[in-house]
Amino acid sequence: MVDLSVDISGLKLKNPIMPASGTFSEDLAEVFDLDRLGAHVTKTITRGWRDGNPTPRVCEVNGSMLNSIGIPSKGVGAFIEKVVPFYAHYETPLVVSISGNTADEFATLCSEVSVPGVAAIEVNISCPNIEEDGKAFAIRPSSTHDVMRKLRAATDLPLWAKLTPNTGETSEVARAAEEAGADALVVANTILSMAIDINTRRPKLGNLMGGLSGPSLKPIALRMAYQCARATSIPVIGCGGISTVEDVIEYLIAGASAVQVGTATFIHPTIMLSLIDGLEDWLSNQGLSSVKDLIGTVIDGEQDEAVVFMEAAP
Amino acid sequence: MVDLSVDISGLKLKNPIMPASGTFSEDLAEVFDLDRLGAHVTKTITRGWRDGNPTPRVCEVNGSMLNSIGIPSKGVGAFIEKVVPFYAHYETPLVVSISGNTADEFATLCSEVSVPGVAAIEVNISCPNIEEDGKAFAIRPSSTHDVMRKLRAATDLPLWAKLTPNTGETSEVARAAEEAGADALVVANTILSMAIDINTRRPKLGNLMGGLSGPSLKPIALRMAYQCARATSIPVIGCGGISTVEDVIEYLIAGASAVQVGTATFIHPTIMLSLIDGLEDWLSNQGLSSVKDLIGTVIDGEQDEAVVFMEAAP
Amino acid sequence: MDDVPSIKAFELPLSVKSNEPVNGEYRLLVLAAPRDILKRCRAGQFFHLLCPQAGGETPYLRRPMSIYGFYPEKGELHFLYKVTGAGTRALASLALGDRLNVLGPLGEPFTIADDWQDLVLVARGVGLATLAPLALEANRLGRRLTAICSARHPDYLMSTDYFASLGADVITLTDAEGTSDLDNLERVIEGLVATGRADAFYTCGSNRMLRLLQTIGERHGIPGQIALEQQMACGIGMCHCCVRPFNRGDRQVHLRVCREGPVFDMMEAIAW
Amino acid sequence: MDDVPSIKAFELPLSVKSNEPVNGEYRLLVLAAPRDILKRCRAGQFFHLLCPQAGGETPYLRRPMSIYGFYPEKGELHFLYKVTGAGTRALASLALGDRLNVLGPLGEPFTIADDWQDLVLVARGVGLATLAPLALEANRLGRRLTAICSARHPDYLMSTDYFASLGADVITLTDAEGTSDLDNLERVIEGLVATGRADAFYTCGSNRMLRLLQTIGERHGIPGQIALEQQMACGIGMCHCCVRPFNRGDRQVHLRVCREGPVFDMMEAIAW
Ligand SMILES: Cc1cc2nc3c(=O)[nH]c(=O)nc-3n(C[C@H](O)[C@H](O)[C@H](O)COP(=O)(O)OP(=O)(O)OC[C@H]3O[C@@H](n4cnc5c(N)ncnc54)[C@H](O)[C@@H]3O)c2cc1C
Ligand SMILES: Cc1cc2nc3c(=O)[nH]c(=O)nc-3n(C[C@H](O)[C@H](O)[C@H](O)COP(=O)(O)OP(=O)(O)OC[C@H]3O[C@@H](n4cnc5c(N)ncnc54)[C@H](O)[C@@H]3O)c2cc1C
Ligand SMILES: Cc1cc2nc3c(=O)[nH]c(=O)nc-3n(C[C@H](O)[C@H](O)[C@H](O)COP(=O)(O)O)c2cc1C
Ligand SMILES: Cc1cc2nc3c(=O)[nH]c(=O)nc-3n(C[C@H](O)[C@H](O)[C@H](O)COP(=O)(O)O)c2cc1C
Ligand code: FES
Ligand code: FES
Repeated sequence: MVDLSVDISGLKLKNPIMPASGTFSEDLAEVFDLDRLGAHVTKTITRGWRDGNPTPRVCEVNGSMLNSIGIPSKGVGAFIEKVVPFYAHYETPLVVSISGNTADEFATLCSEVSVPGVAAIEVNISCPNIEEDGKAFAIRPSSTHDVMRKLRAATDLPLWAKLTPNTGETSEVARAAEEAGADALVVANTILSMAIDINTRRPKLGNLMGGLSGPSLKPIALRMAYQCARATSIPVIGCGGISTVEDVIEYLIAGASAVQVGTATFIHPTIMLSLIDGLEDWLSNQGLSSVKDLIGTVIDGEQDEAVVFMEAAP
Repeated sequence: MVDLSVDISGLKLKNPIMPASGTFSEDLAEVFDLDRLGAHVTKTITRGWRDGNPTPRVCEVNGSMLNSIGIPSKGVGAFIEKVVPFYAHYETPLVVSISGNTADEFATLCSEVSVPGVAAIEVNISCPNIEEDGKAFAIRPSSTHDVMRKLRAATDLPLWAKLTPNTGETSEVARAAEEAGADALVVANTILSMAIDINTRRPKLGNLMGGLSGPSLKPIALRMAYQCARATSIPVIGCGGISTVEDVIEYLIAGASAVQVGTATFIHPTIMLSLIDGLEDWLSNQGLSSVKDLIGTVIDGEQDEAVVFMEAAP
Repeated sequence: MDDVPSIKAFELPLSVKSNEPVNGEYRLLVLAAPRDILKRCRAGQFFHLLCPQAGGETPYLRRPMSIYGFYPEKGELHFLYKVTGAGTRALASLALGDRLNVLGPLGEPFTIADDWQDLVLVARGVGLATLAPLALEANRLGRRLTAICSARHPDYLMSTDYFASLGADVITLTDAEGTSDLDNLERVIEGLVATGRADAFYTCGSNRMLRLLQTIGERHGIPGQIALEQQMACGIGMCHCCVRPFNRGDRQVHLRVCREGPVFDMMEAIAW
Repeated sequence: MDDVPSIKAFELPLSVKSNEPVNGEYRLLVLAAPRDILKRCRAGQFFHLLCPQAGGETPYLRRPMSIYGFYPEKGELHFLYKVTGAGTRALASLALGDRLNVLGPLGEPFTIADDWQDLVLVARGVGLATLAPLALEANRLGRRLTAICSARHPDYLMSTDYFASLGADVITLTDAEGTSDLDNLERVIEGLVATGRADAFYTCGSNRMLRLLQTIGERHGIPGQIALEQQMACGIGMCHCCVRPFNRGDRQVHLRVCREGPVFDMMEAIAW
């Protein structure tokens, strides 16, 4: 018997596999028993109603995808009324992903969703916001610190900060989030990308640009997960391009305490179950009795800080 | 007859296809006639001797690759003595890529390589440097501006600034380079990434992390090329993941005036020739008489600046 | 644990029984499928197909494909498709015995209200794939069906025999014969309305047909349903990439084609 | 335009003549190749192979593979390989008539100095693939060759008949028989030295063998060459990923295995 459970700053998960925000919903309950997952993570919501971006909202790029869904949201009221009760049927803890255009609106929403039935709040500080000339909070350590302080003050629930790969300051942003009170880091969101249809000469996405997810993102997000695990002492939840059990293991070895699976669920809706089973088998074949014995075991020698925390390719 | 020639701020190239720095050398002359290329771009050199990074220096990731070659260099003396004369046998203009640990050393090298036989200087401001706590100059607009000013003062040759994707400020960095006197932008270098061998638990690269290149990089670099073309009025040279003629066309439509081909040459050493021929055929099938009629023809509607220059995925 | 949804969609590797061209443009893919899955299928629903690597191409996302036929007795699931890009090219490469990973059945099916006795189906091109199983259902329920099939050329008309064999009146209109223009279509449909043969319309795909049917529907108070297409990633409602706008009262709402659709109220649909 | 290098390496799609297992671990791949390319090949050189997509895997970089045999008369190019990962698994999937894109010939070959009359070749496992064509060359030049072939088990000894047919003295050492340990290898080689049968050594691959040969070489002033491996991207000298350190006088230099190698001076090589 392998122990798959992990502890994310006090929140115990029965296994380290959970969905990534925006790639999961109640609808998946029609495909498998959602109680097998380590956690449930909702699509990001905003306080008010939002429509999302123009279509087309997705396109394929070389074995991966771009999306510019935006954040269509029915608002916090509908969410608390309909979505939270749905997940009450499950034992798996519910993590609510939220976002806001300004730090204050964000914090208000944070306290509004701090209701029974919600186990943790994932704060999506990686989409463009209006206070910072369209930059995501998580692009800069200073804006990360500011918004996280307000969010921290707004709730007693565990706060997970979701970081962006669109930055040259990964470690500094991670430390800023930790200092301002984040309980865990989710690493990472999608990276801004583009594709053009050469026949029509139009962007393939209605919104011009969108986020790259899937296998192409993996080496980038894995590097960030490693750097964040080395830069802070809070748990890191790896996310980006995971589609095989080997990918899960790679993130755990790099220092992630758990992982989120996004795009791969679109390709194989039951993949999270295969990953849970595959991880258990692999650990047991390796003679490991707990997944915790794998986390952070990368052999990175005596690398100096300058290498670990570098931000451009050497 | 299709006119493939392009003009990069006064430097006329017979076609818009050239190699990317570090993925080309004199050795390729044993595979095809180098005079067919639009330009020759050397591996980055430094002033003094450098060994490069520990092996393994490359690994495969999902249909793309990571490298941490570092910048092994024989120094500027050997370069001027041996390499520059080699390229004198060709009509194709020679572009020399240089880098330095400090802005001053960089500028000194820049004036040292401003010799007859060199048509332009590509300044690789996208690798980690010591004055900026291991950040590349091109991560921040301010450090970009500082180093570019010194480089500008050091030479009368055309200066191409090579940008990094490891930033959350692409447009600002591009504008800083333009303001400080760059004649063109090369967009972009590799993005910092990592891969771990799950059996040995060691990083797959001797240097822990390295740069992602090849098809996975394309949507990211294409987005940056588009943003840079919109943000500045100097020519943009697209680079990242190009391996088909459709990729070349996509970059040109996005606003690039020429492109560099890197990793694809490792897979098909003669690919640049196929791209030149393929581009000519495609233009002629489209009834276009000049490649210039294709450049920047993306139909991006009336997008506002906030969308064009956004820096995180929506 | 009550109130938890039951399992309705299945990810299955099915084996190919045949995959033959139907005419120059379309192919019929027949898969062997478990009976209990086939029994769950309804006209208008779709499967989300994981196209294989083929010819150096690797389609990444799944491709949505309407159920063209489902036969629990024979254990067969049919798709009629047109080769348009990497995914459908890969489908065309499937040979007898190959496996294809499918996800489904998905989406909301067509419905036939109790008082809709005379159904009119208007389809063009690959839209027939989506509307064909409706004929079977109409036949099962003992409703009368007129199938108006439009195509570029008589050679490209498909399924007309199939419709006829299910007792439908078949009307064919083609560009080649100059009978497929909108004016003529309108005349044909008005003729059906006039003779009491149009309690409801079923259509899919074409913008111009939608507008025409909405006009005629409004004119005579005849309801209808339309099956719509949109690019899909997940196919099951999670990603919100497949939305389209609809008129609901005086508001516009965005609905997911994979979830609230692909079949929608014809009057609410917005031409594009 | 003089002084411009001539074209020496070619990117070619070659067709597969056969691809059969040689024993449990190795396979022999025979490609049909143009005569003028085969005439350029030399023992010790390699080709860089673009492995196909196979079984859902897509190897990306090319894989370097020593020339095991080149036969201009028959128009054949041979590779002997061991299946170890995605690339070689893909090679193993090649069937008669399939095309394989190869790049070559590449690298510096073995050399046989005029005064090296008695050559000693020491190889283990897949190293035989690299050293085998040297036997042909030695035969052509009328030199005497002793081939010391080491393997885990007599069943895994390859090419011994081939060496013998070229007039080589073949000495086999196996783990199973307990004859392949370093001490015994040293005794065997010292025996050859003592009888004047060792003017030069040729080896590849194994660290322990390299050390032993360097010791013996130094002891008796016998030169040698070694073929080395390193991960490669470009294979032609552009990327500098394939470097290894070598002793040159009192300096350490980094040389590219694909370009200055894969054959290096045995005494300069540094065990790893
Ligand atoms: C509910 C539904 C049912 C469908 N039923 C059928 C059918 O029975 N027969 C048939 O031939 N076609 C049908 N289509 C269209 C079919 O999905 C597309 O032709 C197919 O996805 C094209 O893929 P491709 O890779 O060949 O083309 P590409 O153009 O290369 O596809 C690129 C991307 O765009 C998407 N895409 C392209 N065209 C469409 C489209 N019309 N609708 C949705 N996504 C598209 C693809 O899925 C893919 O993600 C249906 C579409 C939907 C939404
Ligand atoms: C000059 C040269 C000649 C060679 N000749 C032969 C030969 O004749 N027969 C034979 O069986 N093998 C030979 N090898 C080794 C062969 O290249 C590797 O076994 C092969 O690349 C493994 O690829 P893979 O995808 O099967 O393995 P994987 O381990 O999945 O490969 C992953 C990556 O590592 C590289 N790699 C793995 N092992 C080696 C290695 N030993 N040397 C260089 N790169 C490696 C691969 O090329 C690939 O880029 C030679 C290597 C070199 C450098
Ligand atoms: C269609 C889609 C919608 C997404 N929506 C959100 C979102 O609302 N909030 C968020 O934080 N991340 C969102 N993401 C990002 C994912 O949560 C995840 O960070 C990213 O996709 C990388 O993981 P993957 O490669 O496993 O998909 C979305 C991703 C996709 C593909
Ligand atoms: C092996 C290798 C070495 C490289 N060396 C350099 C270099 O010395 N200087 C530089 O500016 N870019 C260097 N690059 C980056 C390339 O020039 C190019 O920006 C990048 O690879 C993206 O293009 P691609 O996807 O076409 O390879 C190197 C890339 C590779 C793969
Ligand atoms: S395709 Fe994902 S919601 Fe419809
Ligand atoms: S493999 Fe590129 S230099 Fe040797």
